Amino acid sequence: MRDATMPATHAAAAGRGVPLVEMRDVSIAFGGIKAVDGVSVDLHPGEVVGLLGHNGAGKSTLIKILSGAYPADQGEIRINGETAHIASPRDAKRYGIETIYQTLALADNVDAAANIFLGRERLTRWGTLNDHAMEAEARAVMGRLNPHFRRFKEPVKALSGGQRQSVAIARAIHFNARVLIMDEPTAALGPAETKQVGDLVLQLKKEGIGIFLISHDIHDVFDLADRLHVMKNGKLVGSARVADVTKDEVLGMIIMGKCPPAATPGPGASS
Amino acid sequence: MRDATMPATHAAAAGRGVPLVEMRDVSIAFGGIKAVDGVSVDLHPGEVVGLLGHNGAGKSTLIKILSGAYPADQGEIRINGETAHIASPRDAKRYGIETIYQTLALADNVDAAANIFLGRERLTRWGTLNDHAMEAEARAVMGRLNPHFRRFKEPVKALSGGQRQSVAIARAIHFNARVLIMDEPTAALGPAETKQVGDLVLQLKKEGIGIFLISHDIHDVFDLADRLHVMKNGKLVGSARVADVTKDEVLGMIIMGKCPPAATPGPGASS
Amino acid sequence: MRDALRALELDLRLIGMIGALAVIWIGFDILTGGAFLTPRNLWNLSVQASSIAVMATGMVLVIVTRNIDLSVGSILGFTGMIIGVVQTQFLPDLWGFDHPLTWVVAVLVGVLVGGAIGAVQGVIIAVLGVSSFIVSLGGLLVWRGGAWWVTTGQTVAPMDSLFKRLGGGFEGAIGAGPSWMIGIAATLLAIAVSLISRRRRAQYGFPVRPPWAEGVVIALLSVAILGAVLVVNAYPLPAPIVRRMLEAQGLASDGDLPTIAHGFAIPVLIALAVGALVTFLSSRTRFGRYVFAIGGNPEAAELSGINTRWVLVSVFGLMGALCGLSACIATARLNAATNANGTLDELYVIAAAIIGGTSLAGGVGTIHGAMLGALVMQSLQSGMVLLGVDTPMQNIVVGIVLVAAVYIDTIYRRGVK
Amino acid sequence: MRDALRALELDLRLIGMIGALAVIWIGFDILTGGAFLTPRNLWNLSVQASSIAVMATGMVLVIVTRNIDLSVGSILGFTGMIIGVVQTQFLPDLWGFDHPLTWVVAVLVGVLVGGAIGAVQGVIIAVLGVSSFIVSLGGLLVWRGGAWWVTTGQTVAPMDSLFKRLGGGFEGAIGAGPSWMIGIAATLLAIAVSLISRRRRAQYGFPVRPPWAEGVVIALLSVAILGAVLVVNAYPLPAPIVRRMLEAQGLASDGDLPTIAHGFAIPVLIALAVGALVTFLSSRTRFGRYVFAIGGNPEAAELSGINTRWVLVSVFGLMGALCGLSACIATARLNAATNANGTLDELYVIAAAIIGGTSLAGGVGTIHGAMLGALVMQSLQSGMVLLGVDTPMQNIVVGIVLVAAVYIDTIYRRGVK
Amino acid sequence: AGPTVGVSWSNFQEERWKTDEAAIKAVIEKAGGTYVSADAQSSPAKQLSDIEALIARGAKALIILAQDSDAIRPAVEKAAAEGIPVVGYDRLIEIPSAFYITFDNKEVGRMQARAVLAAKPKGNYAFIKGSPSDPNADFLFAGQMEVLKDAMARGDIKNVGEAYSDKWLPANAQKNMEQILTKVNNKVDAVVASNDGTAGGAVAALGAQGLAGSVPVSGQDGDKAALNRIAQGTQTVSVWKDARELGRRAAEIALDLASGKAMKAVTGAATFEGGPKKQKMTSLFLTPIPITKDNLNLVIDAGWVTKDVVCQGVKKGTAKVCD
Ligand SMILES: Nc1ncnc2c1ncn2[C@@H]1O[C@H](COP(=O)(O)OP(=O)(O)OP(=O)(O)O)[C@@H](O)[C@H]1O
Ligand SMILES: Nc1ncnc2c1ncn2[C@@H]1O[C@H](COP(=O)(O)OP(=O)(O)OP(=O)(O)O)[C@@H](O)[C@H]1O
Ligand SMILES: O[C@@H]1[C@@H](O)[C@H](O)OC[C@H]1O
Ligand SMILES: [Mg+2]
Ligand SMILES: [Mg+2]
Repeated sequence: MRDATMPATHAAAAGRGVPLVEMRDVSIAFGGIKAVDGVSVDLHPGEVVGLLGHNGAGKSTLIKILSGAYPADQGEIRINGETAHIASPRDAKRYGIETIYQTLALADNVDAAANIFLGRERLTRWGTLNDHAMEAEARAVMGRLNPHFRRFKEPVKALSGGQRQSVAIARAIHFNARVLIMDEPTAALGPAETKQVGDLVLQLKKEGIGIFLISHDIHDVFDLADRLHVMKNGKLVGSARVADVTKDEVLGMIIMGKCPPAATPGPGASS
Repeated sequence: MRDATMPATHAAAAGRGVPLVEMRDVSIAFGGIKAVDGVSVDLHPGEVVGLLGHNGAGKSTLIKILSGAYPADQGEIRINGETAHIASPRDAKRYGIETIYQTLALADNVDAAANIFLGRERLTRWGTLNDHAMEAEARAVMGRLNPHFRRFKEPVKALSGGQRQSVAIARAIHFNARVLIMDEPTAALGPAETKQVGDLVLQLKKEGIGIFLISHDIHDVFDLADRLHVMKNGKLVGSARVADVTKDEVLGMIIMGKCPPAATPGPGASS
Repeated sequence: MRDALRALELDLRLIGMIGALAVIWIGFDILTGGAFLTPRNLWNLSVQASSIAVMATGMVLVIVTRNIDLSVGSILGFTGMIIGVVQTQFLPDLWGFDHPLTWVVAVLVGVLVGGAIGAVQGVIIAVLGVSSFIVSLGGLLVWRGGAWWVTTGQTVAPMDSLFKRLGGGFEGAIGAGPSWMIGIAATLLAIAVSLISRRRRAQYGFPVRPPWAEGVVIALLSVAILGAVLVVNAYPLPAPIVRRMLEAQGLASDGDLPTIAHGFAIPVLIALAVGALVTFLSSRTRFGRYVFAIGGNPEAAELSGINTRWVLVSVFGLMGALCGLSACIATARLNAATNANGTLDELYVIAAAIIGGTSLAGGVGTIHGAMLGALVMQSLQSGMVLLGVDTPMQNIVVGIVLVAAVYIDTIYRRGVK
Repeated sequence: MRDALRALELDLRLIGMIGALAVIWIGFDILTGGAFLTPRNLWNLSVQASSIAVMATGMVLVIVTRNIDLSVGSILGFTGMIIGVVQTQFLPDLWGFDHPLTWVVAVLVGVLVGGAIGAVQGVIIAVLGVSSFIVSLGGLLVWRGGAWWVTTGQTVAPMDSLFKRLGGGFEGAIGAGPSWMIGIAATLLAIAVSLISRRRRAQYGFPVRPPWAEGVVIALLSVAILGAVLVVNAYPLPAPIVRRMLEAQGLASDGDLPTIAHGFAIPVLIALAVGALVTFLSSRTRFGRYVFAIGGNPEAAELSGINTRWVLVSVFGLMGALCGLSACIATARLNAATNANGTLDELYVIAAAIIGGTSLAGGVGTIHGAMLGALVMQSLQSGMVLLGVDTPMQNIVVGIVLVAAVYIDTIYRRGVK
Repeated sequence: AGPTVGVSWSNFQEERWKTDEAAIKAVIEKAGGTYVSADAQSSPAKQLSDIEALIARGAKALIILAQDSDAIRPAVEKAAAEGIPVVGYDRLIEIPSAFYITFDNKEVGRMQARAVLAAKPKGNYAFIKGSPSDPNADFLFAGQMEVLKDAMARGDIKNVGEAYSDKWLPANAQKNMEQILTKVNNKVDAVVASNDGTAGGAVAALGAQGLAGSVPVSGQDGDKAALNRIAQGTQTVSVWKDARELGRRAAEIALDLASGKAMKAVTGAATFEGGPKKQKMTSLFLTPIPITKDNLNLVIDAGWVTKDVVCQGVKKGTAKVCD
């Protein structure tokens, strides 16, 4: 799409060059209540950035603005340094942004393969759906995420919570994203399945993809992320490199909004 | 309800007397595939029993049989040693069984208080809904679980993932259950909120309530549970006292179906 | 401004609908050269809308539970025939014509028969699990046939003289004095309810409206109620009727005739009472709570231990009973029971509910919205006749204005978010 | 037994419906003393059902997307009038009567006008966001008025002589030979598709039916298709017509007349072709995939990057185009365009879709089910006439049997889970 | 045994058809034949299917009350192809192979207008027309206009409002009448309503303004409730088409034709060329009778209705028959 503006090598991209994604001073309100209030976050290629905060802090709402699900009331989104206009999920996909939603956003009445390829179906040379090819690919990608999974002919409504989550993950990773947004991707996954996703994140990172990871599991975030942003009541408490802070400091940011010295404070930091 | 059959003291109940709940050789199939296949589990008063297994192992299906959501194809359920007939969720509630479903099972179009009291509304002396009393109680119980929560007038559809989960938890714990089923109760909760739920489990346990806890977080299960059952592909791998096994042994049970010597093997144990 | 509006905590959806209705009314008034916004026309409108409005309240509950009822017009037709036969053939055989209890028995029979029919359909839907579309389509056919069968197609007329009052007309108007009494009582009740609820919220320590906002809301309510009284009292009885009344009392009926006001029409009062009752049911009782919960998530409702079948049967039973009541209004108004009565009403009733903001997807809807929706539909139809447009052209214009009105409302709500 | 059935991988829902239809047919045949299951009655039935069946295929897609279209009967009426005027007034002025292209132009105009109307309604629904119930209720009024307006209510008749064939009748029956050819071609196609799909599944290493099961399925299909050919070819043209045909060819028409078979009726072939096309669209194309995804979860579909508005506009446009096509069948069959054409069709079309297993909650439905549903409705209606039930009782019995038939199907599906 | 005769009704909702049906059935059954019937519920398409089914049922003659006089053509042609005679009942089917028996609808309209004109020769007239989808509604209106056009040209009569009554529904007629009264502020001196059902709606609307009884109203069909209104004085006229006579004659003709009798040979048959297509039709016309307060005894004497039904609630001195 906009490949011309892409940095030539991942190495350069992972450096402190132009960020892959930059959200500046973004706000949105629902019926008078500010769910996201002047938040700025950024993401570089080949980087995993954790997004943390208490329940209802505004994490999902923030990333839904990036993925085109909600229009921001104010603020700017820049992709590779240029102002991006993301008015719909279609626009976001055009920028190479893929999202695993917390609510999964699956079409309950169709099967796993149909969900994985929704909007990007494989076609035969006559322009009809190539269901066989899609089923084969779906079997391959699901096999990596959830080896026990067999129920390829069932509508996803009939699947278990973790199986559904695996389908949602498969859908986001199977296409070449440049930015991957993962909103609580492992909440319903078992230990083995969770490990698979962790490995996957590290591999995608290596391929130069930028990843926003929302997770309540601080251990996970510390294992996988390079940097983190913490939100509280819709505002940014602060940002830090994972290497510079301790888990307890991060818990303090989440729960009390207290920004440790090693972090850059945001407008939501308690003083 | 059946208080006469209840053991007089919690101390006695927590002992190896008549189990509070016993599911014997329960099976259910969906369109030819056995989701639960001859599983037997039990629970004593004042005991927390963990239920573990890979995604799609059949945990949610098993406990939905106990909560009256699905009728078992075969098998028996005993409550306090007597055969129980649980044909609907109403029946289960009559036996004092409360459930936090993995899917939350909230009525999306009404507010938190209406959901918490659904089916058990507080009435005024004229028999009308006492919305004020319900809102006040809802504020109290939600305050304990999720102190940031303010959105009492919104339909729960507008809430964040964690806020919704808190509502589902509040609904199950606010009434005097004798058996509490928690299916991934903290999957969407932040660290502080998760800790609240942990404290709550320990307190309910002290009150003599029996709790089935389904969780993918082995650490949580080891922190809270007395015993655990592990399922694989619909069958029981084995049961063990938490004190008798290590986390790695349990992981082996979940992933490979290998039953360690300290556990009682079930029909699903690999040989 | 925006904040001030927010402090009033008004139902924005309601304001949008009242706005759309105002646009339609003023538009017709201009186009008819002032014939629309007269007390007489508004009085007629309210009477004409009342039978649909009564059924629309029940339809809201049906649709909220994700169901539909296509049989309402036919149930109205069938119970109407029964009511007609009861009061013109059965009861007179028993105790003669114009007995003071005839109308009471007729109404009871109508409501009970309607309720029984609705409940039977409800059982087939909720217990046997057949789609409500199919069951009520079957009902549409069965009860329309049944309406014919009661008297093998013959129109039954005229109705009992007291029963006739349920349909409005000058006998069915309560006059100026009682209208004032009802208006003032309603105003006081509204004030009392507002203040009591405010006090209770304050007791529990919940946020309340600022006092000025509470005052504005109460003032608006009072103006609306008392304004309605002024309108219905500004519509005088026509001269021939006044003359007849004077003659009946042995008074001279020539010279200057006194002005006697219509006041509220009984069918309108019935509709308002039903509206209040169903609003109460839906918002203040367990039953209403369950209706909405079932609409929001039927599985969750079942898992919460709600007896969803029983609730559904009750909803359809209530719908049927309301059809029976509407049948009373419709037959009394026509002063005849005909087997075609209520034909196509199902469309108008469902349309009224949906114009009023009820969603076919279930879980959302208000009673007052549906009653306003009935008024919107009726305003379009009678305005068109006042305009003197050809029937086929009428349909075209009604169709377009209907979509436009709902569109305006949609935009408005999107605007206020 | 159960395992064997499972190996066949038959659509259980379909079997349930065929079973219900069989019960109705056999029931009527016994009650009418063998008048129902005659080639003649079955041929009539299939022709009578075809106009509703064509529209029902589109209605499935509309309902699957959680919408509804109440305007189909009126669109049929309106486009029917346009088609009538085009072929009786406009085109004859241009190139005289009975021009060989008249029917082609008339059909194209009907389909395009219908499609345009549907698309406009679709835009109002999908882009402006007005509820489809309201928009299509508006459409019901507007286009019914429009149908009147085209000729100020006058019926247009007769139709072009070639166009007339689209409605069936003896001119619209293709005869024995062509019927056999179509039957054999369809059988070969069905076998080829089964085998190719089997091979592809095997290539990908997916499970396939055991060979014996594949054989049984192919055999069932062939028997069904060729059986239909046998039935339509067993219905001979009536003697006076055969005589007229012979006379037209200058042959002697007295003495023993030859037996000439009807064969398939053109409207039935149109309906089957539409059924095949819409089935293809809904199951083998992106468009169809998106229709179902929108029905399953509209938000998820939007989040997946599907242009849901465009899909909805297309669905309503297709629905409108199918109404235009049905208008051709209906006007050709009546050999007249009347402004009342299609009245109440919306109910029958929606009922056909729902009997066929389409859920008003969206996301679920099959085209062949809806076509069978149309056949069920039509069987009930004409069976009732054959039975000689009292005229007013006919509605009552149709209503009851309708509910009973759907109930049987419900139980059956619950039984097989 | 006699033949099977199939009757296709356009819509069984108005009160009169039950009487027509009983008359037809009686004749057929007396001749040892079988009566089979269908109700098209106002749908021309269903009527075509109905007739196909009646033929399949073995009908040897058909009596058709056409919903649409043009759209019925294929059905009649189908019958002709099978050699089955058709009697066009009440409404014109302009195909020479069908026998046409009716009361002239234009004449009905003329009678309605004449009776109203006699009661109110000058003033404001309102017209409550029939269903816009029933061609008879326009025939009736045309007949009414024929009678009134001179008075209208002179300016004696003014048309202050006209409206179709969708589906002939009395409730729709009532609403339309109310709106017309509102529009002209009750200045309506006479109402020409097209049948008894709609007349009932109009009278109810007039009654609410105290005008019932002082404003003449017309109707047709001799519905029982309407005859009672005539006795009460709230309706002026109901044009009575003795449906028993029409039904009896139609059934007899159908039986005759089924037994091979030629159409011309039917007693009383005449040739009629007055249809819109000017086709030569073999036909039989019955005369409708306008029933007013003064000749109510006709319907009672004919056994159409009993005196107590006509006179229920009638005050002494209002109508001769009831005193
Ligand atoms: N569509 C909506 N309408 C109204 N309020 C909303 C809507 N979506 C979110 N909110 C509110 O906005 C706030 C932020 O919600 P959000 O889902 O972003 O939280 P979160 O940080 O993702 O929480 P969690 O950890 O529980 O997922 C919450 O208070 C929520 O109730
Ligand atoms: N309603 C249903 N219809 C058909 N299959 C079902 C249904 N519910 C569950 N299943 C299947 O049964 C199996 C067990 O599902 P279940 O939800 O019990 O798993 P689980 O152990 O709770 O998994 P998770 O950890 O992912 O929640 C899965 O393979 C699932 O696909
Ligand atoms: O008799 C009338 C009939 O002629 C007309 O077609 O339909 C209405 C009836 O009242
Ligand atoms: Mg979230
Ligand atoms: Mg689970």
